[in-house]
Amino acid sequence: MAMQPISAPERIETAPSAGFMQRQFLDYRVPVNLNAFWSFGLLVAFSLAVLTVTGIWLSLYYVPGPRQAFDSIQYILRNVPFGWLIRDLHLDGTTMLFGAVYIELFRGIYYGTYRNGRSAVWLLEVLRFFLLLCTGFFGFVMVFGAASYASLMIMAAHLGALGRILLAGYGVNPATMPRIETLHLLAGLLALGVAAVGFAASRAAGTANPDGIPAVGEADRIPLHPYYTMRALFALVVFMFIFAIIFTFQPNFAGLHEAAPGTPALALPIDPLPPWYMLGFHGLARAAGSFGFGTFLTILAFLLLAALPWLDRGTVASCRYRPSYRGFVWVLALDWILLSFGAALPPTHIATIICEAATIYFFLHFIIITPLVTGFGRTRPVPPRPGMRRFIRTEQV
Amino acid sequence: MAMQPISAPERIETAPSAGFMQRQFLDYRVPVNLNAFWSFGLLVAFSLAVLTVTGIWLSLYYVPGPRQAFDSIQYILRNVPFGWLIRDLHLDGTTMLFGAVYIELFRGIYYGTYRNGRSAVWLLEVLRFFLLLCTGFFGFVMVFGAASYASLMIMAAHLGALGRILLAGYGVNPATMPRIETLHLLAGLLALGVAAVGFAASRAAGTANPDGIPAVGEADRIPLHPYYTMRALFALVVFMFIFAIIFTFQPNFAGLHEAAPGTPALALPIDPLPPWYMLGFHGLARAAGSFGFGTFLTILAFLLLAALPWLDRGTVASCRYRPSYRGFVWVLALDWILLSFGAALPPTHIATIICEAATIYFFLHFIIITPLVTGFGRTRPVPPRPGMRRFIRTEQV
Amino acid sequence: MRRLLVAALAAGFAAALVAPAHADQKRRDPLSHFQFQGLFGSYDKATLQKGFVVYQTDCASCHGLRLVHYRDLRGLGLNAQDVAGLAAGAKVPKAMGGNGKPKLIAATPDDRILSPLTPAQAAKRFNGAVPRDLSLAEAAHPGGARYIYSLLTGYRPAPDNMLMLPHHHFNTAASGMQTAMAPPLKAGSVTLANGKKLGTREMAHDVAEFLAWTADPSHDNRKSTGYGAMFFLLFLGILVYAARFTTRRERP
Amino acid sequence: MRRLLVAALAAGFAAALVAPAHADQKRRDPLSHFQFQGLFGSYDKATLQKGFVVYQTDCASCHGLRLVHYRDLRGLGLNAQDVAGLAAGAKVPKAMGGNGKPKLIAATPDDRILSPLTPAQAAKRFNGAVPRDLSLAEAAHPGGARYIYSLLTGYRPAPDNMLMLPHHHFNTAASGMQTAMAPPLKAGSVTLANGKKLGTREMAHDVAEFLAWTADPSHDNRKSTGYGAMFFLLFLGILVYAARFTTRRERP
Amino acid sequence: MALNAGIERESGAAPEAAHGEPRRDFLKILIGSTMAVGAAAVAWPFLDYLGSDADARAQGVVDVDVSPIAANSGITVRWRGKPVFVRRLTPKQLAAVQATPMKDLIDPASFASRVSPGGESWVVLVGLCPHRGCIPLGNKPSDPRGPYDGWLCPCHGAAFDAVGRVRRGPAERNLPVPPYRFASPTMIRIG
Amino acid sequence: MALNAGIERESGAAPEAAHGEPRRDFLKILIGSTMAVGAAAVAWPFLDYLGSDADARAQGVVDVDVSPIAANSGITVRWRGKPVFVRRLTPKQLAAVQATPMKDLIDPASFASRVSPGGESWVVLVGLCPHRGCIPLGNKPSDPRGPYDGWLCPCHGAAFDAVGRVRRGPAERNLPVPPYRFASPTMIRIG
Ligand code: HEC
Ligand code: HEC
Ligand code: HEM
Ligand code: HEM
Ligand code: HEM
Ligand code: HEM
Ligand code: FES
Ligand code: FES
Repeated sequence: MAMQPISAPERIETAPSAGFMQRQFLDYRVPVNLNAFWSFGLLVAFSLAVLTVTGIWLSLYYVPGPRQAFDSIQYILRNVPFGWLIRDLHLDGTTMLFGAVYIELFRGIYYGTYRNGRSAVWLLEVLRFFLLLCTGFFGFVMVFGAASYASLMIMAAHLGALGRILLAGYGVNPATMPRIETLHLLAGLLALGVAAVGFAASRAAGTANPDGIPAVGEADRIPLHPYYTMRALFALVVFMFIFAIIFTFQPNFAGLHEAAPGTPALALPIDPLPPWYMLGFHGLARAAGSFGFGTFLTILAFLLLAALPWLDRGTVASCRYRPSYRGFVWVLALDWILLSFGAALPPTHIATIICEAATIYFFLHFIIITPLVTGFGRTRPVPPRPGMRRFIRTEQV
Repeated sequence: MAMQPISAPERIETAPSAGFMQRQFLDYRVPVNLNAFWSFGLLVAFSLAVLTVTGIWLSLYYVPGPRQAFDSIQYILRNVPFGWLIRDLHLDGTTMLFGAVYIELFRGIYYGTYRNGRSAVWLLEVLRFFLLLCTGFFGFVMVFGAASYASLMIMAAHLGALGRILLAGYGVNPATMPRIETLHLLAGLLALGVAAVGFAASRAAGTANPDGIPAVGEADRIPLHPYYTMRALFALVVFMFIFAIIFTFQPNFAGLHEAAPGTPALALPIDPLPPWYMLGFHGLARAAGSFGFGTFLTILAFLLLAALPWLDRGTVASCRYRPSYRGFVWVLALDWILLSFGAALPPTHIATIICEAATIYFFLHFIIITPLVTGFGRTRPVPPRPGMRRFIRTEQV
Repeated sequence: MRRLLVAALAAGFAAALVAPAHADQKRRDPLSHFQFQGLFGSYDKATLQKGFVVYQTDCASCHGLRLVHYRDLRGLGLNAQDVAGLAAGAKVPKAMGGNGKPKLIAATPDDRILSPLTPAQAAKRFNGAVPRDLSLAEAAHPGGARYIYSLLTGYRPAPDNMLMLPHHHFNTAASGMQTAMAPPLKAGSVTLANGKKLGTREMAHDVAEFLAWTADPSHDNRKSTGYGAMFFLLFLGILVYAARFTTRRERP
Repeated sequence: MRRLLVAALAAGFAAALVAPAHADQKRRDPLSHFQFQGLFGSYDKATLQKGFVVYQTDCASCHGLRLVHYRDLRGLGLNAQDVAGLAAGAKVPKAMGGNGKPKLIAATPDDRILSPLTPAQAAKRFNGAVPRDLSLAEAAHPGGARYIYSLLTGYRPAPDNMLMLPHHHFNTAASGMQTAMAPPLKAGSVTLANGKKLGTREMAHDVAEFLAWTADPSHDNRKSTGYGAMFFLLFLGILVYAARFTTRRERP
Repeated sequence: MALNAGIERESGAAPEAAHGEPRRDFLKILIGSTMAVGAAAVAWPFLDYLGSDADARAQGVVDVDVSPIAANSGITVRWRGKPVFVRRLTPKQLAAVQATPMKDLIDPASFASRVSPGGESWVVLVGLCPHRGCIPLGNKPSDPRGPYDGWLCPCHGAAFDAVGRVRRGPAERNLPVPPYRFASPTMIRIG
Repeated sequence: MALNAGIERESGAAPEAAHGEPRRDFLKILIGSTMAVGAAAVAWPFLDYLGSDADARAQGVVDVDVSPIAANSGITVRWRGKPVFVRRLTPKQLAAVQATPMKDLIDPASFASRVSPGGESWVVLVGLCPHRGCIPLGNKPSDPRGPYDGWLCPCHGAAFDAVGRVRRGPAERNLPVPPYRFASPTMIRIG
């Protein structure tokens, strides 16, 4: 049997081709009833892309040394064409990223997107959140000003014996910064990887929707393009606008206020204010009162968040149809803000009390409130199919 | 409509699960007639894994400075526990990787694996090869001894105006090494990415086989495990054995012989010998005689290699069944070795002539010989189905 | 859920607006107010130039600006010749020739503005205190430019009950109310082109703005880039909103 | 196609075997032969220790070993006390206290073995030539340890027709047949514990092996690890081959 | 081991499967355990690498021979990049710091918490002012020691007593005491 | 634009598609071009960033005022990290190097190839010996210049003539001439 030569276009077909992209992104069908919360996936992806590109650009000039780190960033800001722009985009990009990530987590809790066979997606989302926090921590240590130095030493103290591996020794030494840079990059890339796997897993399990029920029927779903692409584009423009505002007026919003290189010849403790997106966890630690217990509470918080699909004992997924749980979800969000606020205060007695109260409520929510209220709380009738709320009642949620 | 709570195992299912891995790796069915050449995919993957892990480990101590680079590698070798081991594994891992990559490319040319709708796979394979060469180049510049320094300056000269971007200036300056490190990492990760996409594309197009015909029927394929896993494991052990030999006796086989840090206060030209896997390309450049033309020939070589699916005009894919082309493929391999040999000689007249002759033949092979011989050369009957050679004749190929 | 977005937007704006407003409490002393900190404010080139002269005359003998090169002074509106002249006036240690030791030679525009004192010299001269590098001094203190202004204008006779360190000076703005730095500004030490001599408060104001520039030289660029981006996005946003509207109308 | 694999294997072995054999041409001078370069060769601890004493006695006054710390000498078989003693005998500049200048104080085992001369001092003393650091000297020359041996034993009276540089010495192994280094080895300068004094050729051999160690201190570890890995893989390979064989028999 | 599952599943389909079983089972276990040993041998260097390198280990612990230090004088050593003061107190100084009432202290700390039991006449302190990090004066004979016969910060005038407790601002915390112990009566091991 | 294709394809299915078309087409073009402008505006800084930074630019080109250099003397400047020799030759020296027969040279190079047209009395050389990189002597008045009245390498004795051509080994190549030109009769621009 002899073969016929094959024409070129057919041979190319197997590549991740234009057709593949079209099927995955333009023709992909999503539930009819998605709301603005479902734009945040794109916004997270956009922020990650900005951070990755600007991060690579920064690393072209970044030198990981105990003194060189700080100086090389100053060099970028002052001597590299548009260095200030790239650096500020990277820094402010973290605010945008974590803004989107926090809202996406809230969406998950509110609409129960971890239900309907999507628990693996939720686990990946929590893992991504954790990896991004690690990336952020290593990132701001990379600046290696006085506050970064203090944060690093505090983190090393939290980690106990592992801290010595983090520092590559007993204190900052020439091997510390290369290690931090590697970890920043590794955690960032792992987060990107987990985000990609999460995206695929979400597609495989079927995109969630605000009604919290599966969207399986043909009529329950519409093509992504143009119905959601235009909306997503609009959300992106609004997001970029907020980005521009922060960039213009508060470029250092998520930064430690660094004005001198970090050095062991610094009298600790100095009290660095962690970036806003870490304050909540720092509040847990402040409530804990000791390094070891603080680390334990932080880990516990992540585990409980990850366990949500199993803690939720309800028959209904979306808070649209479980009014009693809905209130508690909002209180949880406020509790987290309070916790962050308490951690941002100077270390006074009041601040500790705020943190303690908020911490206790936080754990209460997951351990007691969630199983009880989802299991026994009031629910409302769920629409027969996604987007058919009008068939039940007209009130907006 | 209310939902039932879902039991845990079902919820997990969507993750890249054990079941998924089983389907993709153990139960996946491959053609019955694969030979030892088909172990090289695994060997490439193994080498890449070794390089990635050891590379990450090295970067924990590597400092990208014009002086610090060399010193930090010496520090790893002398002061970090098992640093010498990790570093030598990374260095010797490149020899293993390129050994496997060259053999895989040879397999492709010999058995025509770029046929049967697999041209995209081939393009990815050539791209991966290119990216790996870039990674290797940036990697040995990272050592930044005198020979690395000279190689970098030579490469910058090859690239003309782009060379200034490579160096971040007119010569080596504090921004050069961070850039090289970033490029090493980026090229390495891109190569990993391309390798992964290539793997998926190859699976999608159907694994090739030495008979060069599609293996589509149920009986044409057998499960990967245990029939090929054991064979692959054996190949891996042999591969690792060769690795151990090089590691023990020739740890610097793929290294530039560096004994002093690179510095602009060096009288160029010094003549560094590039690592063996780059010699062929350096031979092309030596034959070209000028930087610009050398760059052109190198690019041309890659383009021709990539164009093989279109240069091949034959009706038969595998050299098993095209005896006249088979000889030329072997001559091409010998030609490449000759070219490498010519480039390794000191820059004498003889060396230039060897390189010139080998270069001319190299391009002749792709531009003239391949279209002619595949189009008009003698062929033998192809078996009706993969592995059915015995139904044609008994002679071994 | 659109309300949420709007709320976020509003919060962002509010945050942006509050910060500068904050810096403006107490306007009793107009020189303690810095125009560039306003929402649309930018550095005043004339002020920066005067500020640099003050730095050179009264600060440079102790403090360096190690993150600033002479060439960067072109950002103040100076021309290449002025900058070359300024650089040539300073001496910096450089290693030349074979393996020789560094010699003090005239700086070029590409040299950094370094302190003339080594840390050891400074510690000796000021009994252990070291005049810090001023490149980021404005960013180092929460008060920013206003703090520098207050420090430079805060010298007073020490109250009788104050325990003064040897060679220290009472200063209302200094941490611990005393500082090893003698009052640096000498009224009249800087004369403008028009013959006018600057008073110490004006000098303090100008050098404070100059140090704000050294700490954040891209401030003006950032604001103009940011405003440009906002206008662009506003325009694009309106277009996309319109397009989205027409798309929605057709939804099956 | 299995033949190909076997061929590769054979080629690898051949390459490994050829290299050391190469280094062994001309065995006329037994001291120019280095045991550790053999296939199973490892450094001789006694030789290394003698080599270090030669280094200290005759080389350390000009050349440093900046990549070697005193603590690393424990790799020669010295104990912690010996090493501490050796370190204490050397003076290194260290910055202590506040902002003080570096002072020369006794080294600790964690200090590097530095040259006592600064490059500037050396250039002055040797009219421009600088004694290089010897940490990697053995790796810097294609001949390796043998080159060092030849250099140290290569001093001869200069032939009459040779144009000698001022203060240079004729040496058959030196590049350009002359070197700024005066013959460093003084016969009898090193006395062993048993009272025996080393001759210059023995000294040259020992210090050359010592410098091979400074250039590649992990040589012995690498060989033992490598052999271990090979034995392990041989064992595993036999097992897997057997398993593969049984699997193949069942193939459908 | 995953290999196991695959072979079991497939063996049903293979004609000669039952025949080779016992020998193969033994082989599989042997291969599996050999590979496990190999993996562990490879993992060990990778983990050990992550610990501290030789310089870091050297930096972590500093031994100070205190025998040459006379009463009422001190030395400065460097430990993990920081200056550390070691001073020997006179009985008069000891009495003075022990007599200080707690309520006079800005950052109250007992005498016992500032010294090592059995070595009460030695004070060991990290010599960085908790205010902004200057190195306080008082460790050299020529240095001023401030009004409390301890250390005086040259930057903004913080004053410390003879066991390093802050007695006058702007600093608000005492000089930190590093972890240390007496390795022998004349040897302090810091770290 | 890919957006385009999607809308076209789907519009058949949507009931009111035909109605909104013209306005939407215009909008789409406007949006597309606005986004293209935006993308270009964002790309520019990222590309500009990759070029040389301020220090690199400063390092690249060095201007040397040669007016203070007397005949038969020279100076050393630093350019891209390398020492560069600038020497002014006397007519006698010029005559000597021009008279040297090519066959006497180890690395033959004409006089004209070693100097800049119009500035023949100036030699500009990278001051690194091509043998192993030592800095040859001869640029300071007190230095020996070797037998060829040029430079003498202190390391292994390579000797160079007054235009930097190697006349005695072990070096095998001439001292390199950096790229330079006369920016004015008294100003050489190297780089
Ligand atoms: C006579 C030398 C001298 C001169 C001239 C001088 N300073 Fe200082 N400066 C010092 C010293 C010493 C300190 C450290 C004081 C301390 O830590 O208490 C200091 C500290 C400072 C500080 C930091 C204060 C803090 O809170 O950390 C600022 C800001 C400052 N100087 C600004 C200036 C400016 C602006 C000028 C010129 C107008 C100037 N100095 C001129 C010696 C000088
Ligand atoms: C009096 C000072 C002095 C002493 C002692 C000394 N050397 Fe040197 N050494 C030099 C100088 C100067 C050079 C540079 C010579 C040159 O470049 O020609 C040198 C060069 C060398 C080189 C490099 C030669 C080359 O080809 O690059 C080696 C190897 C060397 N010495 C080994 C040793 C050893 C081993 C000892 C001790 C046995 C030693 N030296 C003792 C001054 C000294
Ligand atoms: C994967 C690609 C990334 C690379 C190559 C990268 C690289 C860098 C570099 C070189 C710096 C130091 C320069 C500077 O501070 O301005 C840095 C800082 C930082 N990075 Fe990244 N980064 C990446 C992704 C991320 C991500 C995903 C995050 C978010 C979690 C992040 C958060 C940070 C933070 C918070 C800083 C400190 C910013 C500052 O204060 O200036 N990075 N990054
Ligand atoms: C990431 C940036 C962080 C910074 C900059 C930071 C900073 C600080 C500072 C300044 C203190 C001492 C002052 C105070 O009590 O407020 C502190 C204490 C503490 N931190 Fe953090 N921290 C960070 C992250 C964390 C995290 C992630 C944890 C949890 C693992 C944590 C747990 C703690 C604990 C337990 C204490 C002791 C609480 C106390 O004494 O009040 N911190 N941290
Ligand atoms: C993607 C993960 C990788 C990382 C993080 C990494 C990291 C590093 C580091 C830090 C060095 C400098 C230390 C040294 O030379 O010993 C290095 C050197 C090197 N790398 Fe990689 N590498 C990676 C992958 C690769 C790959 C895939 C290749 C093969 C193309 C490669 C080839 C080299 C080479 C040739 C050197 C110079 C080795 C020497 O002469 O010592 N690397 N790499
Ligand atoms: C990557 C490691 C490389 C090294 C270490 C290297 C080294 C050298 C050296 C030492 C020379 C001058 C001596 C001679 O002619 O042999 C040279 C010349 C040259 N190289 Fe390379 N090269 C490398 C890669 C390349 C590549 C990838 C190209 C093609 C783009 C190339 C093109 C050339 C050309 C055109 C010349 C001038 C040929 C001549 O004058 O004979 N080289 N290279
Ligand atoms: S730093 Fe010591 S009092 Fe301010
Ligand atoms: S380096 Fe100049 S002659 Fe050897």
